[in-house]
Amino acid sequence: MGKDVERLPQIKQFREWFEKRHEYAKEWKKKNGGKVIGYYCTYCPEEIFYAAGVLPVRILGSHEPESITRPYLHDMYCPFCHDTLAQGLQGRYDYLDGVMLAQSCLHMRQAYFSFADRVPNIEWSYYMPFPHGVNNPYAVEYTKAEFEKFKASVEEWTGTTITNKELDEAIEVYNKNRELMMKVFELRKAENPPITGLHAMEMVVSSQMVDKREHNEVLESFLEDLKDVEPNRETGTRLMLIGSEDDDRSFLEMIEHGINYPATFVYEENCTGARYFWDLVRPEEDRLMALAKRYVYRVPCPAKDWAVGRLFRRRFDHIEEIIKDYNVQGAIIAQMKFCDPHELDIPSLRKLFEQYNVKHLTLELDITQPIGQFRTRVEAFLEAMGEEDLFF
Amino acid sequence: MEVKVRPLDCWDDFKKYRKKYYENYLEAKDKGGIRWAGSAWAFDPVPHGLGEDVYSLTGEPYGATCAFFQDFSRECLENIERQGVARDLCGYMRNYWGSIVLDKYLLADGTLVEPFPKPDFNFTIHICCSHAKWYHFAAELEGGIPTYAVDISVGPGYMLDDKKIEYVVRQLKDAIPWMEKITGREYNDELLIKAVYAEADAMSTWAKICKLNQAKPAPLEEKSMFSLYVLNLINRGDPEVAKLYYKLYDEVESRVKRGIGALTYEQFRFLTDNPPPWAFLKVYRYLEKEYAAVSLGAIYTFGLGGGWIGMDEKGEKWIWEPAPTPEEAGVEITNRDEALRWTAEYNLRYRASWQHEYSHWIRKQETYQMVKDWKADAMIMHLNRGCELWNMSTLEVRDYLVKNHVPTATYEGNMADPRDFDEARTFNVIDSFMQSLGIEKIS
Amino acid sequence: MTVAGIDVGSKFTKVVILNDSKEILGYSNIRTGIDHHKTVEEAIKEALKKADLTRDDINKYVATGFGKISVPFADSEITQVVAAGKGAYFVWPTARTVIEVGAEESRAVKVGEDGNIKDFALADKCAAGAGSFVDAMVRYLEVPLEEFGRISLEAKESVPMNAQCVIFAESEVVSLLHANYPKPEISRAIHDAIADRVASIARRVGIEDDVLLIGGLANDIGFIDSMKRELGTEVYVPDKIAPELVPALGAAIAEL
Amino acid sequence: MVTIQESEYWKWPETVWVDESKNWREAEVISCGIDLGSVSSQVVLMLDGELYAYSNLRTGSSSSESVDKALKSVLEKIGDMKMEDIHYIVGTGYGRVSIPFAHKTITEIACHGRGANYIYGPSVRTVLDMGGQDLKAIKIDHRGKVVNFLMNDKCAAGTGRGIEVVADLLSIPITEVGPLSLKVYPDDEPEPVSTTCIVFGKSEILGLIRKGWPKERILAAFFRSVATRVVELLERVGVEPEFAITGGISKNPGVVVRVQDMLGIKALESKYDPQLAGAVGAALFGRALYLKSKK
Repeated sequence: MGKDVERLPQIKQFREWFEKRHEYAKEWKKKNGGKVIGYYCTYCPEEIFYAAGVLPVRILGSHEPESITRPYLHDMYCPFCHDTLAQGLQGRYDYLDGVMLAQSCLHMRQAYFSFADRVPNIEWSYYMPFPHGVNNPYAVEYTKAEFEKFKASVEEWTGTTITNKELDEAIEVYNKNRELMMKVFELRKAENPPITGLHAMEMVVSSQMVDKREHNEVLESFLEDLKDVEPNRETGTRLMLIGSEDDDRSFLEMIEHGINYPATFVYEENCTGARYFWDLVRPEEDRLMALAKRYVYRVPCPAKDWAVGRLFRRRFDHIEEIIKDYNVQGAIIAQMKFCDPHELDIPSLRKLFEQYNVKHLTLELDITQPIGQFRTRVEAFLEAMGEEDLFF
Repeated sequence: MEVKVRPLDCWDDFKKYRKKYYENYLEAKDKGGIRWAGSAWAFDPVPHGLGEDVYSLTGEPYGATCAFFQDFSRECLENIERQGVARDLCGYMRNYWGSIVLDKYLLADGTLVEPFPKPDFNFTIHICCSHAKWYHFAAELEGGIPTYAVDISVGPGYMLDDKKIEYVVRQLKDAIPWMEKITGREYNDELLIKAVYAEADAMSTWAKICKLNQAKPAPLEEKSMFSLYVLNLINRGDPEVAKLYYKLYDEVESRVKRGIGALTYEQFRFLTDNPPPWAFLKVYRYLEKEYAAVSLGAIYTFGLGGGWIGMDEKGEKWIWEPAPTPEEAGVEITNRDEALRWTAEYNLRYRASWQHEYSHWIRKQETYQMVKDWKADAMIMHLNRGCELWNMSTLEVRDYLVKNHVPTATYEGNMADPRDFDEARTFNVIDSFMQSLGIEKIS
Repeated sequence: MTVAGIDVGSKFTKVVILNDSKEILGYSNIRTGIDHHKTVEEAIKEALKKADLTRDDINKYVATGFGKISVPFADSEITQVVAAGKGAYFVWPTARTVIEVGAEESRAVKVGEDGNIKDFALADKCAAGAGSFVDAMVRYLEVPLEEFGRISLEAKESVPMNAQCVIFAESEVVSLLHANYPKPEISRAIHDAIADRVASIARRVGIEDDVLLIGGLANDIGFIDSMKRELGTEVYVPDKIAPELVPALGAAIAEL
Repeated sequence: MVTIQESEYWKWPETVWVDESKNWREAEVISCGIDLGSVSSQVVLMLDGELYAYSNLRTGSSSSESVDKALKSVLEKIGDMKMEDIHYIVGTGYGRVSIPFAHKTITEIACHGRGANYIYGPSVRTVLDMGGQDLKAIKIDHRGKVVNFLMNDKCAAGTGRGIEVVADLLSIPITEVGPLSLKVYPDDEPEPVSTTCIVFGKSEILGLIRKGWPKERILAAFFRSVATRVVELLERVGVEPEFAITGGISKNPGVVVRVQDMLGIKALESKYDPQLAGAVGAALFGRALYLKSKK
């Protein structure tokens, strides 16, 4: 007798962590008495914090309209940086001891600086220069040098010294988390994937909110239980999500549950999905070098993905593989409003999809989503792929 | 007080140089020369090593020229948008791409030539979110032009260290054999060294000229400065440019001595911050004519073309003092390594416009110190939808200035997309600002 | 001396007539037609009638508003910002943050204790059209304007809506209507969205008590309610005079 | 307090029509398409895939009432037909979700594609539909099946509504704004107002009114910008003849003429009312779905 995925305790756990992220962090502090750091971009080498006994949590938005950031960030900057700063200004992150940004796009940069300056409980902040040119051969060494300074600064802040042993443990925990989530994603190649894109998002985002050790335990049993899950929904069109911070449940729910035609996300190429965890740290004697390589060689954010010498985009190569491996039929390009790095890739990305005969639809995300209009667009998009028998 | 005014003697020299610059790029091939395209922030001295017949087209000034000629600009923007390019991307970039797609090339005087002259290679830098991707996509539009972008996002000058400088220098070193391969030319280090010296001379001299504008009355107003500072953005590796700036320095210095000003009557001194809306420089004219208000300059006009000391080593205070040239620093440049190292460090450390994007604090200090040093009465900010980089921090800076009793006004626009500019609303802002400060119209 | 302040707005034209002792002798408020000069003449005539005065009794005319150039005979012109500031200071001396919401334009003015303007902010491109947005929505909801404000107070929940663009918000309202949301909820959502956008302008100059709301929308109790919630502070509306007349009043005061 | 809404220039005439020459009792399949839009609602009845009757009314604040009204008005005009006589009902348009008695809902994109194929014939490849809120450029095959489509981005939303707004602003009936704008076309055509945003465009128009521009010039500047926005969308999806315009906008020469000239293609004409395309498409799908269910 197959299980209903919705009933799995792990799914409930991920959802609870996703929804009660702040409560979790406060609880964690009470239990462990340690520091909690908020980080802004997935280029932050969390392992170093973890090794120092600090809990790194990702700063994300809440998708509620706000006006309190408008005196500090101009309207032309992305909804994500407004939304995240708003969380800080509203005191939702009042438990953070510090905030950190591994150099990222301009939007996040200024949101980070306003956050560090204006959120009262921030005692420590760190802006880590991180190469944009991850495709040039010298990026790794430069990154490693920055990681060294960063490690020293974390040690000074926490009054600890981070030993190789602690780094190894942290790397192990994080690699494990990555491996387990890759295994879960592996299952989505199936003709009827056991989980939806909404499940995947809650799994990945919750991993950014909690102690990875706990998350790993849940993931392990999750993989066990997924074995006898019987997909009880029609998979329909196999969709790939292209985007950045796509943690708006209403958006994913609308596409996977709110449309006349069945559709399921089989892969999320974004930083609340695969791009966050996809590549492993390959252990080597020089731990920081090993970390540097992982973060420089990972599937890049469009902000860092551009030509050096010959014309190529590393992210596109990855997308091509995924299209084949996951038998992707359609792509939803979830374009964060005003996100230049993504917009700069879209014309070429569309060409790539057409080359593989993957239908694509671009939707522009804001702080809140106009579900009404989106539904029409997505429904029409799926209609165009099917309903052949209505034409005779 | 009535002020003596007279036009700049070397005005025409600058105009001529700029005109010739765009023609040279167009005609480069007839003379068997080499064409390259890239950001105005690219390491301009480096391609100079390929020979004396190497001509560049820098993207931002070209985009600004397009924007200045509104009708062509609209054509460019509408055409590139039809290719599915987003409307909110960099204004210069969209004009540049549009010009490629239309296959029309614009000369300084507004003459249109077909086709758009393709470069032999793109050589640029990456510091904002667009630069490298700008030329990456341009290369695709042009059918695969070899493109090389140098990542310079290593943080502000006062936090530089050898590792960071090395990171940039090594990328520059690799660029040279890459250029040799593409052009089939042998690289000449002597030319590189010459260009590196020239760059520092030109940029530090421009900084000295800007400082002269602290005088009352101001010898220059920003609208004409736009035509002067630009040479540092198109060809600063050319010793001719440095010579022109020496000449300009002498003239402006003598203007100050003789009390010659930019305006007949200087009632109000203000600063700006962003690139202006190029199609609507009438904003400046309006402020001059109606309010006898002189724009002294901006962290844009000063910081982009000038070499400045910038943040002190503690990162507390901004110092508006010209950066040292090799001679002033007592440095002698004798080979490729030294040359690349110098140009990398000089730009990373002293190019003001590369400093303030690494924190609100730097931009706040940079702006506030400028208000003080140039004795400005107020700040008029352009909330520039055309440039994420230049518009970054603006509202935080506004907040900081107001809290520090510097009257500040903002108007929305776009440096290179006329469709984002609302004339009535802008003039309404200016009138409201002046009235609220009790500044009467002079007409 | 008797002064007439004329505020030619994009939707309505208002006139306020004051004497030296700053007593309001008469006022008018009529829809701005295509022919602004004609509108101005009518508005003045009506105000004079109320004041029981003739043209000759008026010593000075002061024009303000987006169409102030349509008052060729004005002795002086002042911007909406200054008009709002002066008017607000007169009707509500303790007002430090003055928020004006008109049909097309919204602005926030910081007024010092001395009545001088310390700072101001105008709506950015994407925050325009608040007032006329309400008109359009009233049309969709098919409720009288008075109703429209009142029913929003009956809303049980607030529906989050794109607050950055009126046109887009409008599309969302249409979706809500078709999804059969109750009108009070929709009305509340609309008022919250406008309040959100207007607040974003006001916050730029800083929210300092008292906050005074002027302009046409200050008549909308639903909007006042949303503003209070959005700003988390008391929001006042002029008691001596209709809120949309304050700028015209300010214009008149400028010459006294 | 002043009441703001006295002018009604934005309103357009409503219609109800029945083809008296047909007898619905002889039909094998009676299908109904309901296009519940943000501004207007159409109900179309088809007899074996042939247009029989329709109504075209304004959408009120309650979509369910609007639908009932639209449906009732057709049935009344026919006289002896009852709801139960209809075999299959397909809902489309903005409010398709709130048509309780619809057997199925299909998006207006698919329906306009299918409907254009019926109204203009199988040669149509590119369809432009402008509703109150959304702009749609639809590419279809010889069967009227959607091959590809594009809808306006955020900043070009409300283009259709914008026309109402401007009609109000200038106090000119909506049916007259288009023709009036052509008075200065093409020789005296002014620069377009902001081609990005209608809110922005509106503030420019107010500026022009203030400058004392004549109405026809203002309208020309406005429709020029609408046309520019439309053409941009069409070119992005790729215009392929034959080209057709559906929806209310097709009745506005101010837009149609300019778009045709900018594209250099003439839009097809039809004996049917192009505003019905969505409902017609829905009705045709209704017939197909009914026959499918019978198989």
